[in-house]
Amino acid sequence: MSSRSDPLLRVENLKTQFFTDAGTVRAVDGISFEVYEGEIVGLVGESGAGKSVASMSLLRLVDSPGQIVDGEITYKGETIFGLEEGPDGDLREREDMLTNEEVRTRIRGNEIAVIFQDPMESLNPVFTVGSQLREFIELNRDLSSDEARREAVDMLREVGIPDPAERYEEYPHQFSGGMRQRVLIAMALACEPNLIIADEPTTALDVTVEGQIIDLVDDLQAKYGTSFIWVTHDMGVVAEICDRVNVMYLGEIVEQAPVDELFYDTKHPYTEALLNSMPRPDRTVAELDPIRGVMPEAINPPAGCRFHPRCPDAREACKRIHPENREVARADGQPHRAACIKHDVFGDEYEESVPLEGRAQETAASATDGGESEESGVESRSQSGNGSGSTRKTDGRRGGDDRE
Amino acid sequence: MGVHAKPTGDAEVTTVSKSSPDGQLGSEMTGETVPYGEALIEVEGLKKYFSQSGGLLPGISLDTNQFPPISVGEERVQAVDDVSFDIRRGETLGLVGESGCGKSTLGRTILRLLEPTAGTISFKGEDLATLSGEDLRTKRSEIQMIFQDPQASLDPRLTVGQIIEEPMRAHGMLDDEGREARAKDLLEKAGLDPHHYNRYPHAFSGGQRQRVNLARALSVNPDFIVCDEPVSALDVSIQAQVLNTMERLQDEFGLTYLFIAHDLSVIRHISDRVAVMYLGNIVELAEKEELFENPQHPYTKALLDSIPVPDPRETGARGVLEGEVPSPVDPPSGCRFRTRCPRLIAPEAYDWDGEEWKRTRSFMRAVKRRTFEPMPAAEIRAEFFGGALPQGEPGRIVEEAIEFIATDHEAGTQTSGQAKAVTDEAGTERDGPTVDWEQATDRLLEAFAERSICARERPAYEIESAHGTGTHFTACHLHR
Amino acid sequence: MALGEAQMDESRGPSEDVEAEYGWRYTFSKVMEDTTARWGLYVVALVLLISTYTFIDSNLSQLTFGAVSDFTFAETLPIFDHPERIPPPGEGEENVPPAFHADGSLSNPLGTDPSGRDYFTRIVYGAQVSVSVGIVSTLIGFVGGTIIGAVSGFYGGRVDDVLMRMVETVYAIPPLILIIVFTVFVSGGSPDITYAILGVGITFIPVFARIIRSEVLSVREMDYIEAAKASGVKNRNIIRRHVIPNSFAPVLVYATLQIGVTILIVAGLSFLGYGAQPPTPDWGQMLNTSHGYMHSNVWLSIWPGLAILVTIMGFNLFGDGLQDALDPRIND
Amino acid sequence: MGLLRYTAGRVVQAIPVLIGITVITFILANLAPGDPVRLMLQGQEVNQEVIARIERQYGLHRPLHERYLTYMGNVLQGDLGHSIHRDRPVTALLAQRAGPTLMLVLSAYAFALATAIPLGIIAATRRNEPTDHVSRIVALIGVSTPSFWIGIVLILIFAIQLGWLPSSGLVYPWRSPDQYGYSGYPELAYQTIRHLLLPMIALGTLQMATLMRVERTQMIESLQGEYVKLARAYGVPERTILRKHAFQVAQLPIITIIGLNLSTALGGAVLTEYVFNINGIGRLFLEAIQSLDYQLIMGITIVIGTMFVVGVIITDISYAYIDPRVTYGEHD
Repeated sequence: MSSRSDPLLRVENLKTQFFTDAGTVRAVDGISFEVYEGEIVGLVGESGAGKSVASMSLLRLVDSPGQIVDGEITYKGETIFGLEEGPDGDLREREDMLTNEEVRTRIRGNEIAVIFQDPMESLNPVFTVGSQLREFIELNRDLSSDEARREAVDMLREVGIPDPAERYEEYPHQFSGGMRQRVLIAMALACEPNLIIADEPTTALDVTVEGQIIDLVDDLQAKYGTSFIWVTHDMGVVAEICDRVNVMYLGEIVEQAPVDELFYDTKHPYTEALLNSMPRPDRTVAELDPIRGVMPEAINPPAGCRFHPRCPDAREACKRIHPENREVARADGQPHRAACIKHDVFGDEYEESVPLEGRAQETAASATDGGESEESGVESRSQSGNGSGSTRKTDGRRGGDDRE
Repeated sequence: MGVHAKPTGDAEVTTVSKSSPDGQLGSEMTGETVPYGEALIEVEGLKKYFSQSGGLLPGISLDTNQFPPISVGEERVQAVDDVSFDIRRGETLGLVGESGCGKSTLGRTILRLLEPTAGTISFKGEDLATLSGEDLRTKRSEIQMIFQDPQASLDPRLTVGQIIEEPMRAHGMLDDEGREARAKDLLEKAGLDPHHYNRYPHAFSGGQRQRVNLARALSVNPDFIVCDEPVSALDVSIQAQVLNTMERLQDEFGLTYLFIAHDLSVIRHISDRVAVMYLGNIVELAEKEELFENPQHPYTKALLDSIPVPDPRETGARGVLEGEVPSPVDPPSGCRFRTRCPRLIAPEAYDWDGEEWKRTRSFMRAVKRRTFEPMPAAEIRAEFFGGALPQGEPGRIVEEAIEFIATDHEAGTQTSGQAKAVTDEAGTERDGPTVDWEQATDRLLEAFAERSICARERPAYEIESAHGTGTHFTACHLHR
Repeated sequence: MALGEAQMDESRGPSEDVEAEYGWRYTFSKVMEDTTARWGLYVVALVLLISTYTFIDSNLSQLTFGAVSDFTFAETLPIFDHPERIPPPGEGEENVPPAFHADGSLSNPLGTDPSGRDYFTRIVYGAQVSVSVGIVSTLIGFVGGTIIGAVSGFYGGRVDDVLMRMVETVYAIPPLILIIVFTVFVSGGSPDITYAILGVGITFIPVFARIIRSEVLSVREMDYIEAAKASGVKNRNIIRRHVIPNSFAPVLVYATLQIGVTILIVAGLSFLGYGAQPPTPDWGQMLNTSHGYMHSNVWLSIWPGLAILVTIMGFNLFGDGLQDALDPRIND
Repeated sequence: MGLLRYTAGRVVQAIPVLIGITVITFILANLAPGDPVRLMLQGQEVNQEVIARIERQYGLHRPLHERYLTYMGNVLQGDLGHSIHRDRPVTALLAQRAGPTLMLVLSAYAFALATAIPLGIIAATRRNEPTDHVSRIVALIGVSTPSFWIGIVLILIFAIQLGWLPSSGLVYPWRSPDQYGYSGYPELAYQTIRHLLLPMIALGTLQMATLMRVERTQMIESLQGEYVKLARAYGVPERTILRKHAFQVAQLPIITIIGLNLSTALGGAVLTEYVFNINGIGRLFLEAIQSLDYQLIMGITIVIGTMFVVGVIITDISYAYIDPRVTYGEHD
């Protein structure tokens, strides 16, 4: 389906940071990925992984005190973000980078549209659903008010809202959760973009409604050929809808693969652990195998591989080496990348180093019960820092939880 | 400094928890009277209705369209309506359903945090529904609850130690020192560092807070714990940690869980038996394997089909369910799922032939939900019935309904006056003859849906299990 | 100088002393972190100090010397004069202008009033009336409001309906008007500061009741209350251990801000002649007197107003700072 | 018709409050210790006969509840009693004085809204910039300053020192220019504005300050809403987001505040009318209090309370008109 010519969107080494009083939060820390025409690319990770910030960075919509500090975002040959080295050695914005006004008029809405997680909060409560839809259509498609209205009604019908002419006049709170999400989908599609960023669009919905929405997106995607970036924490949704998947952990992409390879030929221990820790709807899993500890805060990520404090396969070298995402396999001509030094392409440091102290026993313990391993995760981190930092760590982690 | 869990079944651990000096506590004594596997809780005909109006003058509603504009009479939300089941000692009963189905209300009503409208809740042979005041309060040492939001369920101004000791204090259990020792012991058992006894809840992560909740619930040595979505606020990897701890504690303390969740995967993992709720009713209840592998109720099937499976090679049906959940204020008669049921039973009043009922049913639903645009009668016939209407009486009714919504019917047949008065917007817009969805819907529902057995009788059947030995309850007339 | 929002996002900041997050020391240190709140606290502290001092001073002299004093200890300080004593003719000129005026002198830094009393002393002594009125009547409102509000909020139902209808009714009459009517009628036509305090206090009971009720209502909905109920904790203990501590903080903030409002209203009352009566040195009452001298001596009308402004601003700044410190969410 | 039903509901809900106002007023007026008639005729030498006659005239010998019912019966027929001192019906006196007060309060609101909303929005969009700080300080001073003192200062500056504007009285635009000896309507209009300016600012400053604070907070909150994020993501210009998307939602609490602040505005009108010598209801109230004209006092209290209730109902209805969530039930 995707001719591997030029990608629609190319993201390279994107870094977005939040400058808070407590320090710099490296929410997105050097991620690279592409989106080709007509494909659905997943961006998956737990809360605090930085996936939402990453997706908003693509539209240059990062709220203060956040800022894109490095990297390049190219969309259809246009530079949404790009830096170059100035004469004084400092990084400065490239000349061909779109201005704020250009991003607003040329990119947002008409080229890249978004669907947010919470359909109630996303719709303005004091305007009718129709008028909001019409406004965006008018703005992004150069249609007259009447034409936009007709288009809006048609689009509401297209996303399966019964009686669209009548419901056009209604307010968001008169719609059910599922119907609101349909309205947001209608908004995105009505602007005829080439790429839609869907940020956890089904998380707030019930499972049967989620099913309806996924079906709807599947059908519409086939019909309109729109590309999607699908941000989610749910591996089930990923398996259902994505063509290729990026797994994020603590601001980085740790694995990047076509969906089938990700599930059946998992290359990164985090992905592996995540899959093993999930209860399954399709078969009875007697024992869950939880990941030890919790995700650290992005304000002070662990040195070396960021997953090493929780990784069952971690070795001494993992504390030192910070692996970038490298191609470790190919499937159907598509690369399968992973950021883990246990793969051969990273050399033999891993083979030569010893497993982390006590990792073997603790892994065994965490197989039966994740409790104290969660605790020991905290403790080990504070020990690796300084002795008194324990309370600060816990507090910071709370911040990490809240980020998304 | 990691705390090392003692393996399950460790003799020492068991003695610590069982022999702790809690002589005042009757729970263990009475608990022993119900052997494992026997019903600890029997819920019979439980109802919980909420009256919807509030404010200044409850029960009085204002309607300016009538005279006098004030009327008395309240709308009642039938959150839980006539539910019966039992929970056996030592098991985990999973209660699953979508938001608004009444599962949380059911859990809270069993705990008597809500006043039941009708029915009995027999706990070890004693009816909780009739208890009140001090009797009820003392009973609470035997039944506890774990909440969905680990943050909101812990008072931010108390230390975890105080939080865990509060129930013991309320039931006059142990002295100060004993309580502290037990709280620390419980912290450890729940997978936390006992040194965190003096910390405040906000210093913990979500998973750890849920462990504090567990420790609090266990502090009075209850027999039964209602767990209301205990892991749904947690990240996947933390979920597994907490679930494992809950299972370990269940074995260790001989607990009985009512585990409420919307996540079928979690339910499948933790439950022994599973009850599925829809709109205030339990529609199916069976042992876990039986329910997941051999679901009998159309709603359960739809639910199972809808879950996204974390397996890209699995390409099952999904989103099979149409329409939306009806209002619990005025739920459908008979089977509450019938308005969306893909297998609504044909009304016996008519003779049906082959595909006729299926087509009529989908036409009826399409009209009710207005999922298509008004079009000429011939097109409607072609689209929904392949050109051939059902034989006999049903055919005539369908024809009448088509008359109401077809764009080319002769204006003013039987409906002229009324139809014009309530003209639909869609109709006026296209300058054609008026389109009357409401009349069409009424005609079809009245003739077909309301006459189905599904609308007339409340289903309740027990069938043979294909997996395991237990009984399989299903509320569907297909099994009549 | 950011007014109360020095911290961008509290929830993310590191807190060294986790154990004491909800302690008073912690709150205090949070208030002190904020420049404006700190200044508010300074002003409040200064005004409190002055009023305590003058209170002791005037009462002590009464005790020591029997009759209504014609001597106060403050007079021994070179800048103070007796606040109420009218100097006999000849001693000092009438209506001396402030010190920075050509005709002014440092012995009367703010000049004298038409009766020849030192204005600075009167302004300083005026703090006592304003602050005691502010605090005492707020306390009356606070106590009365807490009882009604807590009962109403926790028990709900009919009790709540009736109480809230009463509260709304009192709410409907502008406080100033209600207080004047109250003061005049209850005092039998001879209003006095005591009646004013009582009137203000009682009038604000409903205001507090509303705030406390809504706080209690929101706390009552919290899961931890349900958790306590499910654990079998007695209602009494739930109120004592959970409801009151958790609804207290916002009410405390509100009370601090309310002191400012109260001072404002009592000033208006005295200005109209229904609060403090002459010769008591009270800012509002002084403005009343000076109203007749607006053309001849502008400064008489300026000083008391500035004193009111600074005092109320102090309470407002402090209250805002307290609010930010106690509840980071409101820290927009 | 959701809105109609909602309106009817609000009116019905207001009935007990209106009844409550009369009860409170009635009780207060009869709280006076001692003989009400002596109180009424305070300071005047009258013989027993006169007192007995007055007592009969007002039915003072009957029990309280009976008197209340009679009074209420009269109130319902639009009769608020008779002022002894002025020997005129209370309603007539009120009708005569209502114009200036309404003019004052409404213009103060107009001034407050016209300044507070733009300033609040600017402060919200330039958060933590100098503009924001300045406007927040202005707001802080505004809520901390007694309105009557602002009036005094304004008079001192603009009337006494600069001599630009008159210091007392109002010119009523509904009278003919000849009554004032003006050349014609343009001059009448000009003079109306000149006279209104200072009292309007004096009364409106507090409203402006409170509204500005609320506007700023609401705009900040609204600008952080998901719907603003969505609008940005669809390329809506920042100007439109501000003026339409964020503003419309931020207005909702403002409307409520306007209604509730009517209480302070009406109370403030008493002081403002006193300072500026305006013959409105506020002055009438003070005069009535002075002479303990208790029929008149009750009448005024009831009318002002009713004004407040009506004002709140009007703002509630406008709220419902703007926010569809009020009239249509939530779907959740």
